[in-house]
Amino acid sequence: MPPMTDEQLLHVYRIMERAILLEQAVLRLIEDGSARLLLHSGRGQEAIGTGVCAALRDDDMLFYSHRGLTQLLAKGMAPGPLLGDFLGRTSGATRGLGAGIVHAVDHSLGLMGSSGTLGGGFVLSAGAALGARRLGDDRVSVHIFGEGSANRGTFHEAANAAALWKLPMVWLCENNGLSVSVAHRDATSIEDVADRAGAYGMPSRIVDGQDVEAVYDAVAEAVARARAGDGPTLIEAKTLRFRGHYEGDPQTYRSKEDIAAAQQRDPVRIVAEKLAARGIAGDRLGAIRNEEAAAMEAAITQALAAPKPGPERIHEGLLAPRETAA
Amino acid sequence: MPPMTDEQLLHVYRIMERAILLEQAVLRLIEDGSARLLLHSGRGQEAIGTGVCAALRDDDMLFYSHRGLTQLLAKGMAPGPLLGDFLGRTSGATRGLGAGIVHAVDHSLGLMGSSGTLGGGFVLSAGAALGARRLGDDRVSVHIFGEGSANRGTFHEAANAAALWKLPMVWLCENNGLSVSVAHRDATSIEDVADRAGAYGMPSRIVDGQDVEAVYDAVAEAVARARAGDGPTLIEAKTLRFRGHYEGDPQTYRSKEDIAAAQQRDPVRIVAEKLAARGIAGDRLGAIRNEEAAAMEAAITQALAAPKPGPERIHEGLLAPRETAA
Amino acid sequence: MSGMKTLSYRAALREALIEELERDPRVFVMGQDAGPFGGVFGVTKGLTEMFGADRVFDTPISEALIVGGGVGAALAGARPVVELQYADFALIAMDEIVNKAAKWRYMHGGGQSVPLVIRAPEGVVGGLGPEHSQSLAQYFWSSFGLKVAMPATPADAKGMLKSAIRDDDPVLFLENKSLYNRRGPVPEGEHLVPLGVASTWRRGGDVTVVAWSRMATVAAQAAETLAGAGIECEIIDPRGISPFDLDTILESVDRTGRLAVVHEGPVTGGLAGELIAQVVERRFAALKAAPVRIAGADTYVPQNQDLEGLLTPDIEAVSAAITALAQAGR
Amino acid sequence: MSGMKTLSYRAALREALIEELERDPRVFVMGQDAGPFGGVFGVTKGLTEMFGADRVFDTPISEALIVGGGVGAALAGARPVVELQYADFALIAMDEIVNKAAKWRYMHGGGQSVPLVIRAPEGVVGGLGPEHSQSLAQYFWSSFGLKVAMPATPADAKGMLKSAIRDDDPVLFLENKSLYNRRGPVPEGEHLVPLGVASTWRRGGDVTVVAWSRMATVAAQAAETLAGAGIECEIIDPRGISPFDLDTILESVDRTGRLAVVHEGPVTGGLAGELIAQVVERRFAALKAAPVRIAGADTYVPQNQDLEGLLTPDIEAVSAAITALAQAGR
Ligand SMILES: Cc1ncc(C[n+]2csc(CCOP(=O)(O)OP(=O)(O)O)c2C)c(N)n1
Ligand SMILES: Cc1ncc(C[n+]2csc(CCOP(=O)(O)OP(=O)(O)O)c2C)c(N)n1
Ligand SMILES: [Mg+2]
Ligand SMILES: [Mg+2]
Repeated sequence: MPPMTDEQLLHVYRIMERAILLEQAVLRLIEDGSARLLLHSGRGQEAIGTGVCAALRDDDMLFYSHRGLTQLLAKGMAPGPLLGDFLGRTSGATRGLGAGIVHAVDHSLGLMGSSGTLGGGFVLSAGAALGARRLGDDRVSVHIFGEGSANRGTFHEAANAAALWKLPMVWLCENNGLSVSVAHRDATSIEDVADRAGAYGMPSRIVDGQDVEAVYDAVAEAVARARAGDGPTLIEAKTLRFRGHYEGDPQTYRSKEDIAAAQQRDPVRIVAEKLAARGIAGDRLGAIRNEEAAAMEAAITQALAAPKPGPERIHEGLLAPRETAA
Repeated sequence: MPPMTDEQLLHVYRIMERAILLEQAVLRLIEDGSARLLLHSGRGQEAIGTGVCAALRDDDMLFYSHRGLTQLLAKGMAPGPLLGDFLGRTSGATRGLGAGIVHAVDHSLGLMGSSGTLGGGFVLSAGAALGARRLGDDRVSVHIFGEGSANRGTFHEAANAAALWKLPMVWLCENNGLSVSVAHRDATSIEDVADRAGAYGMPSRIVDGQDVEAVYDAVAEAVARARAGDGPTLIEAKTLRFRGHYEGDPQTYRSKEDIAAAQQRDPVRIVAEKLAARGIAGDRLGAIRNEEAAAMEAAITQALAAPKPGPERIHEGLLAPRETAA
Repeated sequence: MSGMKTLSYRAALREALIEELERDPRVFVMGQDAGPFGGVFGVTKGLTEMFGADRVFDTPISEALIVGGGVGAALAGARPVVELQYADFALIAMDEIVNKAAKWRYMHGGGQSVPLVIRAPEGVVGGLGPEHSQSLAQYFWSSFGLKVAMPATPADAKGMLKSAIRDDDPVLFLENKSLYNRRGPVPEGEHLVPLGVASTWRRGGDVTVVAWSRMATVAAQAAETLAGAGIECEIIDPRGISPFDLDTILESVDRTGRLAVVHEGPVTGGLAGELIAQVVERRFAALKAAPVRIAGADTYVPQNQDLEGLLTPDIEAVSAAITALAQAGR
Repeated sequence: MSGMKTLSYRAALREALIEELERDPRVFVMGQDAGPFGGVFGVTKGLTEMFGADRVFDTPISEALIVGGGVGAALAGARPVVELQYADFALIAMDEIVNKAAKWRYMHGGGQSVPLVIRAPEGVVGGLGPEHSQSLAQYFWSSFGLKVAMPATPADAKGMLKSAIRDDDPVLFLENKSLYNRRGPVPEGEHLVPLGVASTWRRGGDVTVVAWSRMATVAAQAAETLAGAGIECEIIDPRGISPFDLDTILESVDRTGRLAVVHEGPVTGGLAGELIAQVVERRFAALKAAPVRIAGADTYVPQNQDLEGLLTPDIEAVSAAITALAQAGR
């Protein structure tokens, strides 16, 4: 695979800044009482969503995770509808059902949704790959999930079927070493989730999840393989969760030192350094950051101005709209 | 592990003859209208149940399969209660609930039962191993299952936990190459189910499932490891299903030649040859066969004489008996 | 529509699959032994040969994948028809049915369709025991995004399965194992039966009898006997539970003032409880006697077929209960 | 029994676990984050430290293993208390609950006990959305070998959990997330509350109000208001659904002739339908008006907490419905 272009890397930088700004905005909105929600921060894991999506076409299908804000933005979702969800406004992606974990769908962006019961995404993403094949198109189905979720039985059922049927599918495991409070080694019998792939005859790769280029390379290769009809790949990105499982998590299970150490490997800083090494001036990044900050403020103002849904909203969207009589 | 003694091998021969006689008896009872049931013949797979149980203590716990007649007999169940079940008599192991697939429990024999939804046994057997450890005893938990069932998600969840917790557990996969009509290669993405074990850091072994000594050796080793606290093992026994999935199966999915070829590797003949090679006279085997045949006839007569349950039976045994007031 | 032909319930289902596979290339069929073998109940017999192994194929023993994979394929734009070998296995894929298929549209804002059909054979027959004999529709009363269809005749089997495949919402399609060999008239040519419209099998002014699936036939047979004894039953087959055609039932109860509800599966926690609550809530004054539940015994289904026969009410039991109801509260 | 102390529902549950872990070495506790972290709702806080990591420990995210492993451990003779992080995940382990835990004894002839407790926090609170807010007891009406307990007070939480752990049958123990911080009196010393015995919170002759779990408190508060308006409610908390103490409810309905049923979770397919059917079947003549269901909206629970608040009836809604019932059919 050709390495990422400067343009791609700049875009990644932009999305990362956007994601961080959005998270910060949400934390502020929680603090000032405008938003009531449970946020699962993705801080520290921004290289994954961005790296994955840089390797995808718009129409490739993404089943994102509960820690998926960066993933949504990287796949093309605008902050506006996400803010609308966080604030429970009709301008939200779910038209006011609101969200701590946004369940956005946008077919034009290949955003397929997210399963709240972890592990649901394994069978769904395999199925979407099967569906694409049935329709005769060459979309690839991608699922991003945590290492803890990989212990659900659905992993096994979907991995076997995907390998058996050579489905156009890429799985990306964000191994941040924790599922809520439980350390990876206390929940999983082997160190590398990637090593589970061999049991299905599925290729796998381990990458540095803090390094967007490493993620991109592995995903681009896997996507090419999938699109060529050569079947699924499991990629494990070793990453770090900077914050609590959810905002408010006391994190009694890890030390301040551990947290501080984790935060040393900031994917945003790493991208900035890469760009600098490529000779891209720091003020270009500053400009991007400023643009994004301004856009975010505008999006927040807009979202806050959007109407809240009426009580009827809870009954809408259960079923397909009735066909009008012929 | 020391090889099987002559006595052990003679006992295996006896159990195999018993199992075959019992199956034949059931087929006859179906034909003459005395029994109405769906039988999943274990013909061809007798070396597995016998080999496994020869390596177990009475109190080791067995979760047997739907093709488990030999397994039940080998663990010590008498034909009488099984016939009682087949015939729907109160003398049956389930006191008249009857059975095509007998769901017998006997704690003194370590018979734990069988899950009708395939794959249920993975989590149950892991749990039983966990339970034994909690109670501080050194029982080993064993589960026998088909290769098709190994594609249930419960395999994954239980394998991970068992390896993680080093549970005293042995899994034996009877790979007869078929799940109902579906060939192993059309359902499973790799050839050897044993290769799934590595994904959990679990040791595994492949054995000739027609050769009782091979099965015994592998299981004895695995049981010793489990009992020593060194964790679970997955053993795959390559075997052959001589008959249809159930009696009445048209077997449109395999040729007469395939069936005939499979039947060449008869585990009973193989044991008889082993015994002959050890210098054990053929008339000793003949005597065993005659003893077993006579005992089986007696058991059938007895079972047929046993009463059928009354309609109240369907309401019995849902809950623990009420404690008598203090 | 020209005339009628006679088909078994099994053949009617198979015809529906063939017609929809022909009509819409997005449709595919998968399940355990659903490929070349044709399904353990023979519904998909010959379909792999007709449509190829990429349209009709076997799956591993992986019920979560069968249903969840079906949901995923539907999200991608295909129209999967997946088969659970026994309806009991819905319990293995319960998260996929209840939390994925039924909720995906709602929880993602309302715009995302899940055009999935889950075929699942249910019911008490053949000594299959407690884990292969359940009737489970009652588990899905509150799975609001999910439709639940339960055809009782060959014509309905065909027409409802075709409607289910064309529906943009997920449909749990519960076939009754005892009905597969049942033969009946099916209209020639294109035949669609809308989901969620009750079918009134018989008119009568004395007792409203609501009966699903196989029990509709049993109730209809009881009604013949009862007519001889001067009791006129109105037999209504709701054809499923979602959408639920309560109006047809209420209209009938308005005339009869008496309601009997008949189904397989246990009384307690069964389908009837919810229906009775709905009717009582709306027609308390119209009722002349307490509604009656005529359903399975409150226990599990043994493999012993003599005992199995005790599990579900037969024509005599249904007739007796309806007779008592007809006389009650006079 | 000496006096009373005040405990939160959470602390009461924790005390029950501590006492039973101390009493019986066969007891162990496992669940996601149930070890050192103490559970996401804090119920097992400090227990690993007290009893060691082989008595109270974390599990992988493997709900089938958590429940099925619990069944297996119980079969081996241990007495596991397993925790599902949210009751919603019962749907992932449905086969293990319905087909294994509940049926194992029956389908293996009746002699094999499954002394398992499955703790599962349920209910609508905190913006957790459609897959983390369900109330699921109604799924288990026909899981006959399974007991289903739903404590509504700290005292019941403690006493029922202790009984559940000592019970030889599997118990699904549904805790209500909204109640964890609720404080109330708990008897000092050994305190056991038998499973399946209803608790009458308040006596009254006008309306029988059956309410489970959190809604029992809401109903009791409504009853205070209504008493001021001259309507005397009898509040009955069935404390679960299995065993089910119908007699206490029937005896009350005999006196009041009016029945309101209150619960979280949707009306349709919810707990009330079955109960109403059971009462109507037996007490049609005694009823002066149609029984009323006061329950959750027939939809899924959104994450938006403003909308979430619309899902379950509040004191006003309960009062209004009971007032209407008290006046109906006069
Ligand atoms: C089936 C299921 N079990 C448990 C949960 C509760 N839960 C939500 S997030 C989480 C931790 C997930 O860990 P991991 O998969 O490693 O992802 P991470 O949070 O680290 O990104 C848990 C246990 C759930 N949502 N679904
Ligand atoms: C969960 C589940 N799915 C499907 C079935 C139906 N079924 C019964 S036996 C069988 C085939 C099992 O194949 P395998 O595990 O290889 O065992 P074998 O019959 O070959 O011994 C199937 C699909 C079942 N009982 N449980
Ligand atoms: Mg993690
Ligand atoms: Mg097999």
